[in-house]
Amino acid sequence: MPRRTDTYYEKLQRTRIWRSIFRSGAGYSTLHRALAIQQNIFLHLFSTKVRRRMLTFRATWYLGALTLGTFFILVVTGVLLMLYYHPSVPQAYADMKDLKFVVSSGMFLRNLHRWSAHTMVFLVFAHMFKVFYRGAYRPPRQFNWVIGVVLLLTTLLLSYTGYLLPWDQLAFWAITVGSNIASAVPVFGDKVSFLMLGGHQVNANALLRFYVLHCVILPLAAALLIAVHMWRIRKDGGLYVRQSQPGVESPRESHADEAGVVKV
Amino acid sequence: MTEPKDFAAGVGSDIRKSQKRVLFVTRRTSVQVKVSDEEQIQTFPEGLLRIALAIELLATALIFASLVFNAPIEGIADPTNTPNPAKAPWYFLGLQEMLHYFPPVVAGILIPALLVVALVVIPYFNVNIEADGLFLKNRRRRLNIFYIAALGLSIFLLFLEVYVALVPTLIVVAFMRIAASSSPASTQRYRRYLASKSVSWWIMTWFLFELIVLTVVGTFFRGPGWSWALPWNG
Amino acid sequence: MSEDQPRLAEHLISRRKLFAKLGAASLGLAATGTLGLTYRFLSPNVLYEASPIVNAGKPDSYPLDSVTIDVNSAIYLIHVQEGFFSLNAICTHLGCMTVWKPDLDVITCPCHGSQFSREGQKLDGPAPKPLPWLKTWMNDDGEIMVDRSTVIKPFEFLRI
Amino acid sequence: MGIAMEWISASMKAKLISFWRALFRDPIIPFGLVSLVLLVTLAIIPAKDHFSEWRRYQRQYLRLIHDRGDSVTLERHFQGGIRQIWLPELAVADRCQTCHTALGEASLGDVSTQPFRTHSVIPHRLDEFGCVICHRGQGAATTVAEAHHSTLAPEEPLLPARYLEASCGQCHHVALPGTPNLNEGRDLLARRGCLRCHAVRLPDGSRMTPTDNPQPITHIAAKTTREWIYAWLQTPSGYAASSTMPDYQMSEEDARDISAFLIANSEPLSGSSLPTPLAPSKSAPDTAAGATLYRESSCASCHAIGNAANNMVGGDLGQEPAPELAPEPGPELTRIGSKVKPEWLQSWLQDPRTYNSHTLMPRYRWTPQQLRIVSAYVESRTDPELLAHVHLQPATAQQIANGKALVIEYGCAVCHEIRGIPKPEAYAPELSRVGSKPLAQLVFITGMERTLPAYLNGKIRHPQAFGPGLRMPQYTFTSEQADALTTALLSLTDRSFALPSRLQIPAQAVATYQPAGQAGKLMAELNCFACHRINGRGGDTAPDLTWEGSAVQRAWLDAFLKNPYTLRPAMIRHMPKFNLSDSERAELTGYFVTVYQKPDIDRDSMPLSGYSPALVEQGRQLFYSKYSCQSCHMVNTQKDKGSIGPALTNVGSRLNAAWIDHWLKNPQALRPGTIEPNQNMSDGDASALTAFLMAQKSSGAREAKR
Repeated sequence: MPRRTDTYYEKLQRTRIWRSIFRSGAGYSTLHRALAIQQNIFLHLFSTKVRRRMLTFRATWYLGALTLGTFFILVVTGVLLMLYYHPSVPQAYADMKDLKFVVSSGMFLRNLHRWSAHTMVFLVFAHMFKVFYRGAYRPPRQFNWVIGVVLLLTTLLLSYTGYLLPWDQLAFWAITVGSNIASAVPVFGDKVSFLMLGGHQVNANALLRFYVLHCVILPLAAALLIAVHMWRIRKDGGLYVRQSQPGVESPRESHADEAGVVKV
Repeated sequence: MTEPKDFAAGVGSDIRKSQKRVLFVTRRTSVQVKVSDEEQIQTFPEGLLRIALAIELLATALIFASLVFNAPIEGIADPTNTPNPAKAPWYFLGLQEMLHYFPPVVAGILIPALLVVALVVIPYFNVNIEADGLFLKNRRRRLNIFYIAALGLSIFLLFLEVYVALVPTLIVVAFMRIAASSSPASTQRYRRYLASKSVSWWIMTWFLFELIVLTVVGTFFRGPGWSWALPWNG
Repeated sequence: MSEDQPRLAEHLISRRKLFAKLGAASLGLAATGTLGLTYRFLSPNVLYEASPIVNAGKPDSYPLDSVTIDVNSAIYLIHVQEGFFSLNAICTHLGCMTVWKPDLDVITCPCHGSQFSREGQKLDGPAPKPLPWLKTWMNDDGEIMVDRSTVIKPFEFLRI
Repeated sequence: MGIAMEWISASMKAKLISFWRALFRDPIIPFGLVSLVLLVTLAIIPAKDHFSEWRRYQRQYLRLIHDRGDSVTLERHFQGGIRQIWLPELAVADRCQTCHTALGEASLGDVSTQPFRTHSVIPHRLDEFGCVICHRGQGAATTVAEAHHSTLAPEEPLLPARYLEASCGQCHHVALPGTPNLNEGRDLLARRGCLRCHAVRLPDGSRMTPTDNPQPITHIAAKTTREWIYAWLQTPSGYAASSTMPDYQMSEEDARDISAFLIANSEPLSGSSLPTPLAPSKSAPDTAAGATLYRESSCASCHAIGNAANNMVGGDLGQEPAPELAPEPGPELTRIGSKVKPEWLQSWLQDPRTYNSHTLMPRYRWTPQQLRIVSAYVESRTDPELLAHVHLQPATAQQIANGKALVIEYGCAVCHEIRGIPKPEAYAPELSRVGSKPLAQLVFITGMERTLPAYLNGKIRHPQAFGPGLRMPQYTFTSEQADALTTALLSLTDRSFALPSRLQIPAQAVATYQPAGQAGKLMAELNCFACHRINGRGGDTAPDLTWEGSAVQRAWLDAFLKNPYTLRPAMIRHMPKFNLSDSERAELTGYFVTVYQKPDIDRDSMPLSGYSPALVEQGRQLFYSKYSCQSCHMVNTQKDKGSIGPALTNVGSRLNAAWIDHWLKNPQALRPGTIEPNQNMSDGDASALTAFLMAQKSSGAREAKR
């Protein structure tokens, strides 16, 4: 029976349509809140409960969460920017000018994309070091650490490929320098840069390849890895926090899962 | 006498009525009971709210930055006209700085590759997992190894005149020496701190230190022809 | 002191609700604002399109009783006794480019066989409307100009 | 104290504590606040967009036109938002009109505040060419700073107004009446030797060709002394103020060695072609006779001489830019006596071409006596000071060798023909696209304005200032000339090459008309083309002779060649007296009257004389009353004052009747651009006037007829 303090929101939550969409029922019980997480494809990457100490700022500085935030911003702004961008020479540069001068808020979105990208790179590094110094890489979280490293590389690649797209002097020479580094690989270095640029120097081919990498391949890879990364946080026993009294959480803790203890 | 079952099954139940746990206990392992008296909170809304809060703060900051500072846009790409200096994105400037000293194969490939490998393997070495203080166990031997490594590295850098990388190295080495000479039972806090640090900690710290120094130098203190320059008169 | 607690708790609860609402509301507003922003962003301020004004050249290049199609700008320029006029050559049915059949003296649409008279009136086929007449005038240099973007009433001829 | 204790009661304390805890244990409250801040921030974004510069200008404009009489029309014309001229073919996307809203509004002519001024009337349409093609700047930009001052390639800052003609030169490679600066600049490029070191390619693939005519120094030893060369190299202006030779600011050693090499390297004139040396005259040179002969031969037309007051006299022929084959002024003769050797001068005056096969100096047919007089007269122009202090030791082999090296280093052979020194290729940078050189590639002097025009101007005026080791020598340009040159250089842009060829108006090719046969040889020797134009070739300082055959009578032409005189009383300069032999004159006149005829004029359709007095009288009436020709022409030297057109005192024995008849009906048809007004004369009037004019015969002509 409806309570006195019912709001429209709560009434709405009890409609059949709502129930058909959100598998967790309405309500404020611990159970409902647990379900809200557990029954949601996105949120179920999190565990339903967290230790309070994990959420203190001291523990993680929220670096992972912030990185995720920048990633969201980048996806949104990136998609919008794509609508005014032609990956061709020299149109790409003209498009930058249009974004700057004639597209409403075009410059703002470009700025936001740019600064968020730099921030993300920085945050990823910071996140890695923080995790290391917290010792959170230790088993059972080894593999998640490895995924983290891969994500770091992916982020760098994303930023690097995006760097060429404006097709200005900055971009062109940064990429030229970079691709020359790649071509220094002992045996198949030239092949690498040849494949990377789709040619022997940075030109229209390279632009198109970097565009595809930047807008399709790498973001998908990143999204996938991020999902795994966060899912593993949960599966590896939640965020790691240094133990106040040693021994409570030992490396052996996770064997419970391996032994087949099923959390429903 | 029936064969004992491989496992005993609990009773299933409807989750919506009551929360129960089904526990499968195999013969191979014993049941573990985890003692965790920690205070826990619900991820929803409590935890998510904090995350949302953090992200909002960041977003606000970024939006302000984007309103104030414009992203750089140079002249159109011109293969015939190389700007001086031609710099990579800032996060590669450490790399470029090293390229200034070492052949591309070393600076561009070897070092990054080694870095990545090192990072990946960190959690797979017990020494890193146990993470005991570097000089707590058989001190003498480790100290010798440390001396050799430190000396070798320093000489190598000195020989190639990579002072930018040498200075941080020496500083870190100095601290390690202090750590070696201090016991975890020391009265001074920083000595206790240093003494407790593991080898991986030291390496990572050295790497972090180098990374920061090289990147800062490459970003702010390098002018035309990759010569020294000051940011304010550039 | 102890009897304070419930009052205080209630007090805090109400505060929580308030701020929760506040936060949720402002977030919602921000979201809508962003939508507006996006809309403005998505609608271009400059277009890279050919202008709808077409310069059809000197009248004397169109002999009397001639129907001339300019495929690039998709217009007919027609010279009849009463004067000049121009039609939009895009079929009003499904937007195919029509063609002029001099032998039959009709404009036909290859897609679904609509037929129009040279005045654009529909003779046959699925086309719902006649071909629209386009604004046509003479510029200072004595050249015929056609504005593809403005439709005029039929049978307004440009007399010279 | 006590009150304070009172104030902070226990319950209050508890409240505060719990509130504190609530704030920091419970994220709800910061969440609410931060969300608010975020909301505000997001609200700022569109606001920022709304207060952009161009919107502000458009609001200003609307306010400006609001309280004007014609505000209604103006407001109807006004289109808000970003306006763009898009011309893919020209790679133009100009948004200038977004702020410059009134470019086309003639009725706003009184508004002088930018960006609302109207554009001055120009022969091109804005929507066909856009703005940046002429004014440069960044058309895509919608902010004042970016649009006008951006220097990032490929954008360029606005072109200063005084160089604006350069923009016309991007398409118009032929001289326009409206672009004096550009035309002069181009002419200077060609005539001051710039093009000898710097190659300039034009969009149509052709090259700009130098029109100067530097001296070959193959036989220099025959002409002058090592001392003179030494002095000249160090400061050319010391010898001749009007010298076009640039100043290399050469050290004494360099001058010494180069002069040594040039003398040693010079080959003697081949004996066969050498003119016969004259026996030295015993009598003292006759200065008066010299002056007369000098004037008769109108040497001053080409050669300047500094007079006592140190002003240049003469040499004005070729000062005014001629389209092509512009005759340079001949070398200044103020101190010629201190330069050339007398025997050389005589042989030169006899036949210049034996020394320099392609000189512009005509070959005068002087008698030995006249030669002596002229050469003596010229020789007397000396400056004892010039070489007084030059004392050179005999050249050593080492000096000569060094001199050769220096000659190659200085690139002397770029202009001068020197034995054994090949003409260096691409001695200086090509300038085909110098007009859009990115600033990044320029090396500025500290303290100079960092713009391309400033750079070019500086380079032209003080090349040496741009650092040692630069090979460009110091020229003597006035600041106007420097500006003109800068304009010409600024017209050589990348855009000029990128523009569609249909817009390119190529410079007319240099006419290579060459008259045939003996007459042709003669005309080459006399260098008629220096002043006269025939079939499009030649200078424009004297009448065009293309149809001379139809115009004049043979007898008169013969007489004129024998003894030229000025037809136009107003003109100082006149045709030189070449002292042609009878046979040569016959050759020339014959060639002229037969070859240079206008096909549609039949010379013999009208008689030269024998018109009825009545008709002549009628003509006189027309001449004096109806058309009042006397205002420009004189028939009767006593009565008439007209001195603009040629004198007609003996026109009857000069021109052909048919020609006069045609001329009267439509002068411009016979000589395009002549100032004679076209009166659309009726045939009657024309024939009457012709009759009258044909009656004007001179005694001199009659003699010639006999």
